[in-house]
Amino acid sequence: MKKALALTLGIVTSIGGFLDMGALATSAQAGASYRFQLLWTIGLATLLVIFLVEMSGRFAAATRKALPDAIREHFGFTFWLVPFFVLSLSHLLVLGTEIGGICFALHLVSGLPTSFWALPVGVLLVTFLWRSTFNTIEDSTSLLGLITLAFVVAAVSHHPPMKDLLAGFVPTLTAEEPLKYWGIAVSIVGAVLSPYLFYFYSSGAVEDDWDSSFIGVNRGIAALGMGFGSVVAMGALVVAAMVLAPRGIAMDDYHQAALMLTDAFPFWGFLLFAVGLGVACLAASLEVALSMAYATAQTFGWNWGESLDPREDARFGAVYTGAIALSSLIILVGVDPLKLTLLAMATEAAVLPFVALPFLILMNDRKLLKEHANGWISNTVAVIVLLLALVLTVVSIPLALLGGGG
Amino acid sequence: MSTPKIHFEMLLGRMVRDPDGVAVGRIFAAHAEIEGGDCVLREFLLGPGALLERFGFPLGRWRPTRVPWDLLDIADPGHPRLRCSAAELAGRRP
Amino acid sequence: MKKLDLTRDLLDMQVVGRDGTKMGRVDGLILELRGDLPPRVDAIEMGFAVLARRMGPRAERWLAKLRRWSVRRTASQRVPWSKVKAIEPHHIQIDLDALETPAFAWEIWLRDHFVAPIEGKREKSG
Amino acid sequence: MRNAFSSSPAPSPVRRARGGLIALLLFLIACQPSSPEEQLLKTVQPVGSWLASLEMTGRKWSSNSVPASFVEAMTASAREAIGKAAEEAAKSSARPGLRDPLRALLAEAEEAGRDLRRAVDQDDRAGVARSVGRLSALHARFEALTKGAA
Repeated sequence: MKKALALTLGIVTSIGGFLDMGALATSAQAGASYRFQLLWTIGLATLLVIFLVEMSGRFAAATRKALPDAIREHFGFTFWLVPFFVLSLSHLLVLGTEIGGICFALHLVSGLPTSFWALPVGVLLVTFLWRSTFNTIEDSTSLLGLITLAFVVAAVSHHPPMKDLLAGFVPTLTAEEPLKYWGIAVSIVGAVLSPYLFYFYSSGAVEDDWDSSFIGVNRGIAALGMGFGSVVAMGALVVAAMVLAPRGIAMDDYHQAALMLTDAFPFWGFLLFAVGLGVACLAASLEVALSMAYATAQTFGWNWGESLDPREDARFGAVYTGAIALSSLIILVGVDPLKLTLLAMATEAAVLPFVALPFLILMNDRKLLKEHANGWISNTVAVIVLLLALVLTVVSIPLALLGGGG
Repeated sequence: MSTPKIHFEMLLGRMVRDPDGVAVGRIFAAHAEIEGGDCVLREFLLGPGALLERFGFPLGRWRPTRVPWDLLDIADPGHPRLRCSAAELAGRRP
Repeated sequence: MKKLDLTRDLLDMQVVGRDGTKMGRVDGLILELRGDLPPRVDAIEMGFAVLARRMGPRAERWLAKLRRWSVRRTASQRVPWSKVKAIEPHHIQIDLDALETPAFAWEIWLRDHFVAPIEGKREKSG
Repeated sequence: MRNAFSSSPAPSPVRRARGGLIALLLFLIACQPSSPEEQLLKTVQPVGSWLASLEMTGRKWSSNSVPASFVEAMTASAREAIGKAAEEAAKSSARPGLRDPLRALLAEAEEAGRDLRRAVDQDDRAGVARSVGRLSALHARFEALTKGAA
């Protein structure tokens, strides 16, 4: 039973990590500008992310250690210092975009400016994190997250042409405006392969105290959880392709995305979009804030754990509180959410190698993982991710600035 | 208790040179043994091989250079010196 | 006779106090040079000062400046080897109470000045 | 992009590579729109999407799918974007045959957006229907104009 419930960790990781502001925005942008042509990027990203999540879960279950913990321990402080620093910076940017997403959702329903909501949202997030245990966060967000299935329902109700749909899973190398095309492709992969996903998932597995008996379940959870996120992201892409593209609406601004669901659900569509976006971003903000606290506490060996009372791990609590405060500030000063999203995703893609390489090495440490160390399949995927990550690092920032921006 | 004390972590990554200044390799690991409650240092591991071993990576042809504790002068952690020549050390190894 | 890899099994490992609280990490190791006898681990060191030293002299000076604002009595703490009870693959057990060590000064400070005021006397449920 | 060209004494190969790549991309971008005409078309390109968005927003408001506050927000960001394009167009040195009709169209577009906003504020459904029609006509004209020139 406990093992069945463990699925919520997969779902919440997926909702927060997969369906964050970035993934939804880029999927919608892809659909609006290139109809189904970019579906393959979501497919590819999903495949990779499933493998990576499975690995981080397997690692946590086999060693009872979360990733940042093991990396510091294994590679020593001086090795870990730079990646840790860079990752924390990108975490702050990402947290900013997620908080921005919540604020934008509230702006849609309330009509009040986005920046107005920055402070209330920040306070709400902190109180939620303080008051709740890890399990309550898991259960509530994974339950709320089901709302995002509205994108899938809408996509189906539009009866997208199957032929084009399937063709979309084959990479198109000759698209008009190739710079924009690849810019979006890179952003999608970058948005999905977020480093914090693996920190959060592995730390979560430790919080739910998994042991090696979870390794089998972990596979299913990784596949189902990430699959869930992937399907919703594809749903968003398809809806954008069916609703925005034919009208010649490209996504230059989040407001245009807000119209997506109004064809499928004339009355509820607008609200559903706002709530779906809000929930996804809420889950993501919690996830990023927590994984930042996890990474910091584990790096310095402090007490950590969302299930502990803040009194028992005050420093842990202080980290996520500070992170949320800083990131809310970014929104408060009124940075354009879409630009912030693209920048954040670029930095995420840029830091991916810092995570991928130590990860790959750790997963092959037989002294540590014994029979649970990586097999050749996982290693092949990990190597692919690493190579991809290196490419992303080189191209993500310029492409995001020049192409992805549209 | 006038015995000198040094910071082990400051040794890591330092280049070991022999009396003639010939570079032998960087220190990346050290093996110790627990005897009678004490943790006693036995040997230092130098070179890329040592790093690979520390990361638990399949070693392949990269083997660490092993230096027994008594052949390495670490009184100045910044500049660890070999007590014998690099050649002798190479000769010692099986 | 148990073999140890100082970098793998000791340095940077999680340190766990008597009551099971995570106290910090093995940021440094003090070796005692005993002339004709092999060097011996004299103590494990924890604290930002030790980390700063590992980062290099500049970082060390920088931290020394920051220390002015620290609530900790000492920026580093030495735990004599005799206090190390067990070296496990997962953590290192030491025979000290976390709350009595400087390692926890910040934790306690934050608890009193930051958590307590906001939390009030709330009793946690679940 | 300063970070890429950061003047550290000895840039690592990776840094240099990234710097070079950005330089290349910038170069590509810089000389993509060669003639002033193409430059103009590129700057006004988003306007089509904005006209379409305004039209859709209007229709959706009429069918009670979106609140008035949303129309307000949408028209605001649309006007901003169209206004920016108009400024660029004014500066453009493209041939008058293309530039002047475009500028006229942009001016009309801004006005149409304002009308939509006003009509919604006054809850004037007939007015909204009118500006929706006008917006779709504008969109068609815009497409014809830009496609014809390209």
